[in-house]
Amino acid sequence: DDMRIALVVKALGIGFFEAAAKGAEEAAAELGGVEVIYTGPTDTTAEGQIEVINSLIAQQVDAIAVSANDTDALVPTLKKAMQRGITVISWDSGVAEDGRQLHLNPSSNALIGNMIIKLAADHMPDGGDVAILSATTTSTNQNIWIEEMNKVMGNYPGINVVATVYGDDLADKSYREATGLMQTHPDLKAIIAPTSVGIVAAAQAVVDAGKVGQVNVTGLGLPSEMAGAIESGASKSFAIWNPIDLGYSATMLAHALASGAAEAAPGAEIPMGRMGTLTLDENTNGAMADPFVYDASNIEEFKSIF
Amino acid sequence: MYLSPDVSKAADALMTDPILSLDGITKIFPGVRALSDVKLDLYPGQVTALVGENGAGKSTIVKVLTGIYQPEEGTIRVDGKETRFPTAQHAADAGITAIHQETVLFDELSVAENIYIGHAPRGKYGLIDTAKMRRDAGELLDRIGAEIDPAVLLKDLGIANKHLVAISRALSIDARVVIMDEPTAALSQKEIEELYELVDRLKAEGKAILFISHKFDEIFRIADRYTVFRDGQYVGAGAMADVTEDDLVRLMVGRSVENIFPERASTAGDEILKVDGYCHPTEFENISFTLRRGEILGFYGLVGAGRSEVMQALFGITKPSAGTISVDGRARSIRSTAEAVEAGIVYVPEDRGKQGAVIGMPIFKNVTLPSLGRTSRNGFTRLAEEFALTRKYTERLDLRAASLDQDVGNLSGGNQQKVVIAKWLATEPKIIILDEPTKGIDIGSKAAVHAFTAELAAQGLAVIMVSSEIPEIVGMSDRVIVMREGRIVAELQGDEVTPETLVRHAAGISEGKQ
Amino acid sequence: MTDATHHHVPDRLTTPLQRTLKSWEALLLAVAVAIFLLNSFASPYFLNAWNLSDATFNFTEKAMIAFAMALVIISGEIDLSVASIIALTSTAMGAAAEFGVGTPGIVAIGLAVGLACGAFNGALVTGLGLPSIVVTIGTMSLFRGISYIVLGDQAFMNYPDSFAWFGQGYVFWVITVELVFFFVFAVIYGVVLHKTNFGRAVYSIGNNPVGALFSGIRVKRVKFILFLLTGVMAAIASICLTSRLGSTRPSIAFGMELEVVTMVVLGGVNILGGSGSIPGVVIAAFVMGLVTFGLGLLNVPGIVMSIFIGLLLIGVIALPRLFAQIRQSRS
Amino acid sequence: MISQFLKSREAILVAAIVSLLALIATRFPAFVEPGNLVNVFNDTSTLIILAMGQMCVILTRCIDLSVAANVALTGMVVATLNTLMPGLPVAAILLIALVLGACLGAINGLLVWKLQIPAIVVTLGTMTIFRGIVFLISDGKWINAHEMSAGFKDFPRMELAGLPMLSWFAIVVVICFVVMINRTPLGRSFFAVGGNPNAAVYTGIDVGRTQFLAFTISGMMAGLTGYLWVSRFAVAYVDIAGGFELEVVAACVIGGISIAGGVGSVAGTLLGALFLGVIKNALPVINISPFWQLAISGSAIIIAVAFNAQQGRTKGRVILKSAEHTA
Ligand SMILES: Nc1ncnc2c1ncn2[C@@H]1O[C@H](COP(=O)(O)OP(=O)(O)OP(=O)(O)O)[C@@H](O)[C@H]1O
Ligand SMILES: Nc1ncnc2c1ncn2[C@@H]1O[C@H](COP(=O)(O)OP(=O)(O)OP(=O)(O)O)[C@@H](O)[C@H]1O
Ligand SMILES: [Mg+2]
Ligand SMILES: [Mg+2]
Repeated sequence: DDMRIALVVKALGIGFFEAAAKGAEEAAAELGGVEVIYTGPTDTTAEGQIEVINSLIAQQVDAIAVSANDTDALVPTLKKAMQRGITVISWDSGVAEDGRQLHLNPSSNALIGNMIIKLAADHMPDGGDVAILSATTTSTNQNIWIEEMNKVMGNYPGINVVATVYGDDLADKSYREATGLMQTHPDLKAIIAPTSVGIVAAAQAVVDAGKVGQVNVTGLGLPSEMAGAIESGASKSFAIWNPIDLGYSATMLAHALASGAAEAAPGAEIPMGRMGTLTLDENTNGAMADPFVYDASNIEEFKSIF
Repeated sequence: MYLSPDVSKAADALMTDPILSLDGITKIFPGVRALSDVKLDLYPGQVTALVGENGAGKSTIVKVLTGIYQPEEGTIRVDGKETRFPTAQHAADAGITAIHQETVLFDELSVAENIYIGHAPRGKYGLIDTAKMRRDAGELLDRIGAEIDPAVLLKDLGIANKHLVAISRALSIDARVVIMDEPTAALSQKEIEELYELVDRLKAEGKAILFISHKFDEIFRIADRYTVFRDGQYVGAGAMADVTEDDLVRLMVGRSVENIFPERASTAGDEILKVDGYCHPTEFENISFTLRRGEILGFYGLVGAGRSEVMQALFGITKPSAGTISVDGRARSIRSTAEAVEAGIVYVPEDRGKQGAVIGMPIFKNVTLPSLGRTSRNGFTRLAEEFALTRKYTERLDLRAASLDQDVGNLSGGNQQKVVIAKWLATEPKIIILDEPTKGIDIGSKAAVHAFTAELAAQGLAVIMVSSEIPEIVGMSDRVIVMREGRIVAELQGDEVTPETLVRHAAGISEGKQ
Repeated sequence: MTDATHHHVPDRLTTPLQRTLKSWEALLLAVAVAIFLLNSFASPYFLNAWNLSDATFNFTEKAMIAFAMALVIISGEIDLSVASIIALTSTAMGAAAEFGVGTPGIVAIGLAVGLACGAFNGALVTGLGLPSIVVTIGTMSLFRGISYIVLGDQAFMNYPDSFAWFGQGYVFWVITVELVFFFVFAVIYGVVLHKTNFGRAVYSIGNNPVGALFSGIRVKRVKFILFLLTGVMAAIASICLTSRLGSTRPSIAFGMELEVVTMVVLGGVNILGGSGSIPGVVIAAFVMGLVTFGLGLLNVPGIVMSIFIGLLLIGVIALPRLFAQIRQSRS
Repeated sequence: MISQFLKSREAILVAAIVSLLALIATRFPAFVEPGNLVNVFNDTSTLIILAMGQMCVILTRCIDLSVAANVALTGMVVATLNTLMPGLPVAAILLIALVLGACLGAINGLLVWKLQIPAIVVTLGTMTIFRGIVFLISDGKWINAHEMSAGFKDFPRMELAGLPMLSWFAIVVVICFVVMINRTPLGRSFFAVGGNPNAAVYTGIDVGRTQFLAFTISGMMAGLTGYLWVSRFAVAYVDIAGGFELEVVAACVIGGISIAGGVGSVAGTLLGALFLGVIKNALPVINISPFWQLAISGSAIIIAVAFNAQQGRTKGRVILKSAEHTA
């Protein structure tokens, strides 16, 4: 029988996760004898993910790799999965330690926190006001990155974070929030949106407000979705790690654990095929690679890939 | 019956051809054969009275005629040509218009719109020409002598004026056949007289008129011909001049109805209810009266005098702003209907469909609703007890129904009224308030209600009977209170209770002017 | 009238069996059985006690609210704020847990907050006479809004271990605590609605509120109690759900109100009030649970499942009417 | 006439909106600058258009919970069409959106008309079905700005006399509805059907058919909004306008449309939508924590409705002559 690995995402239909699924298929093909079940709720809720996970438990899949909508709420269900002998890892957006065997960070959180503020600062030689447009209030990874960013703010004198708003990963809400930011803070120089939905909406809002060149939108986004914003100048640059690689690595890790080839313990080194190895820290977290920066110079090349 | 020479005029009428002629009409509702194989002819320039008991199918044939119901069988001929009326619009186009038994008006639309909805005059681009509509409506209202501004919203009118709007609406269609289903039920005497004049005018214009009423004086006053239905069947027709009231009643009921008002000796006992100084900010003020066991206390007044409002306050529906009430010598505060029932006061409302019966629930559940405490144990219902209690009281009232599990909504008005009365008798009340108990009820059931009311009083129940019908008030009451504009204006007893005094007090005409 | 010949009026024209066979519940039960069979064929994992046990979580919490909601809807009202009551009670319980309150205290606080929310709705509807659909659209935002004010982007998760019993515990073998709750409440609500005076009052109010008032029913009091009951049932569902998730975020149970209403309507309750039954709602809960679980086993996305639920909702009501119309037009 | 207006629900709403604006201005003066008010109106345009359609439905004693799903479905279809045929002119897109939206509305209407299923049940069902179909045709994938043609995206933003096209759409729709509601037999029959359905039958109005038309109109407005929404936010996906149906209903109710049918006005609906629009746009700019927004808009709905009900309360009949002056 094929080994069945379920890739559970925050919500179906988001470009970032679609790309990750491609990576997972790539890994499955490379490994052989692996079936990838790409699934998730249709809106970004913990309850929806729990229902999905329950049906995966019922199907007795071999491994679940989840990007969580809620750090804590999934824990009891995932614990049950592990009790029934299913390998559970989280990737992208993590689950609390009890609820998984390891967590694969797309990159080190500290690095991302620093990256997003640096991208803004690079285009603000004289300093000024920036605001943050996040996803939902419960998004684990966004919250961590913003926290990490705040830690390093001292390195960027003259730059003030004047507000944090939440667009709930809904295009229209993010748009309205971004518009609101520009009104409340007429001197705003940049909007940092560490979410692929928010960054696109914010760029559109800047274009519609006629503030291209005045307000720079940056953060984390997908080249395919951000190509227009780079072109219009609403965004000078943004970053993202490669979601294909992320899906690929998550699948490799899940396979390694489920097949018994590796064990998730602090300090363990687990191979991830073409992505090298993952080294786990004391909380069984590991980071994949550094985010990559996209701007006018390279967007054309990547926009058709993911 | 033979035709005497002096009614040859009536015989002549038979010679003209009917404008509208129905034949073999059958209409079936689930479980009810509302009409079976009935016929009806309407002649130009004549008023045909359609009479029959409640549920005889009068309103049903009106609805067949106006395209609201489709008959299962039968033919409709207009000027001898067979037609069908799939919708109300088709009937209107054929020149048939009706004042229906229910008010068929719209509170949120203006008077003019109410008159013209469905056939409003159009102006530029096919849009409604509001100005013209108001002018035309004004003219129509003038024609029937109604002083109503066509631009106001209907909800701002009183009930009588609403009825006048309904009449204007019927006239707004250039019709050859005008149907009136109990048009005088809500009108005052003066308005009724104006309606008679209108009917005469329409007759003179050569229109055929179908007039439905339970009031015999009215029928004999204006009708030229009659048709009688009984239990959904045609039982006879002819010229009014050839029949007496007794003949008609016999046709309607299948037997003669002897004495409408039962002979009764006054059985009044101890005082059971005392109302002192009841007031309400807008509806009534300073209402004080007493009621004794075994007494029938009549409440008379013109429609809109506020009698129902006082009764509803006694029953806990509205809260009085001042005043006290005591039952059996004990002061009570009645803040809800449940407390009224506990105190032994029950109310049979005027509006049967809305307030009286819970349409959608079966008969037995309606009857036991206020008596659940009696038929249940520890709050749990017991069906056997419910059926037994229901049977006890509905049999006393001779209810006609397919089963006790039948939805009250499928009963005729008279039978619904019986369910409501049974419901209250089952609570074994001390005081029963009957608000227009025979309104819209046929002559046979009416006599039954009167007999029953008398029986209740004889058994020691105190009865308050609100009625706008003078014969009923005079014939039934031991004592009469007259109300006008929210106040008690007279209390009459014995020989003082005459139609003249009642009208004088109710209308506020002073002795001298009379 | 004592002399008139009495027409005999029978109690009933149909037997209980006839009524049962013709009922909505019978139709729905047939649907449920069909879905069960289809599922057994479609997936090898379906007929497994543990899996079926897990599947009950798909509906137990919603169904508990649906019982109370059924009464509210039968009385002619509706409560769209139930999911938000879950959020607010969960937040209150989470806060209590942060302060180290034990499980009994947490449960008591949850119930009290649910009761308060229900009382607030009930007071607006019966006291001010506002339409419940509008009031509860408002409180839907308000209750969840308060939860957001308290929690913001934080979560409460310091629940005592014993609190996990409600949503994660098993009473016996695969029988979960929630499933037992579900059946207990099904029986309680079934008896209350169908066998008590209170239930009769609820029906009468739904059929004709004015007529009920004029029959001596305390209409406002009954409606107020019904809103209290939905508040309490939402609190109980909140206890179960919070316990199952082990944490509280303000977005908890988002959008659940419409699923609850769907369950009630699918159960044959007339959305306009006046008719419906608890057995119907129980079967509807199983139907919805079986559909989502069965499709879940086939990894069908949730939104596609909702197409099935939507079709089921309309289809189950539409098809009998369609057939009746066709039959009528033939004869 | 004037005193009548001053006592009307519309006047009170105007007063509420003005005082709301004044209050906001004390904290954030720039909000009431004309340019920003134009933005607020523009942002509220979609709500206004949907509320107009919903108003017709509610007037006939129904409710349409499927409008937001209709927006998503129509939006996804036109966005997909645009990606497949970038050359398709906006006029054609608009026509398709209107027709498709109307067809979806007509499905609701037919179920209500021909099978007499309560509207809330029908639209609860179609709301999930429509969204599901969006998922099926898009395979769950988003259509992003860069996949849409410039013409498609730019149209609602085009300015005419200082106002974006989106706002003009709202204005034209409102004018059409004023005429339709007040001066056409159909418009008046909405009131008749909702106010007294039994009586409507007697006057030759087909209740079911009128409700069907109301749903079709509501659907058509949702279709129009579908295009406007997708092009304005330059994105189409399954969840767009999620939960918006309740906001649309709230706008109607705040505007004095009685949920029991038969009562209401276009002006009231417009003001109800603007009231919500002002709140929604103001909260983010006056530095109210985002976590307070939900509770505030919920309270606003409750207060507005309580106020409305107090206003429209039937005072009981006035029988006493002495009471007539005070009443
Ligand atoms: N929509 C309906 N569904 C079922 N039965 C009906 C319906 N309408 C009328 N009926 C029944 O048809 C019969 C005739 O009713 P109809 O209203 O025509 O009586 P009516 O002669 O007008 O009586 P009334 O004098 O009380 O107005 C009654 O038995 C009534 O219960
Ligand atoms: N303006 C109105 N619009 C609609 N219905 C009305 C209006 N006024 C009265 N009615 C209804 O007409 C019926 C009879 O008239 P009404 O109740 O006014 O008399 P009343 O005030 O009770 O006085 P009384 O009982 O002395 O006739 C009642 O059913 C009442 O509800
Ligand atoms: Mg009649
Ligand atoms: Mg009266």
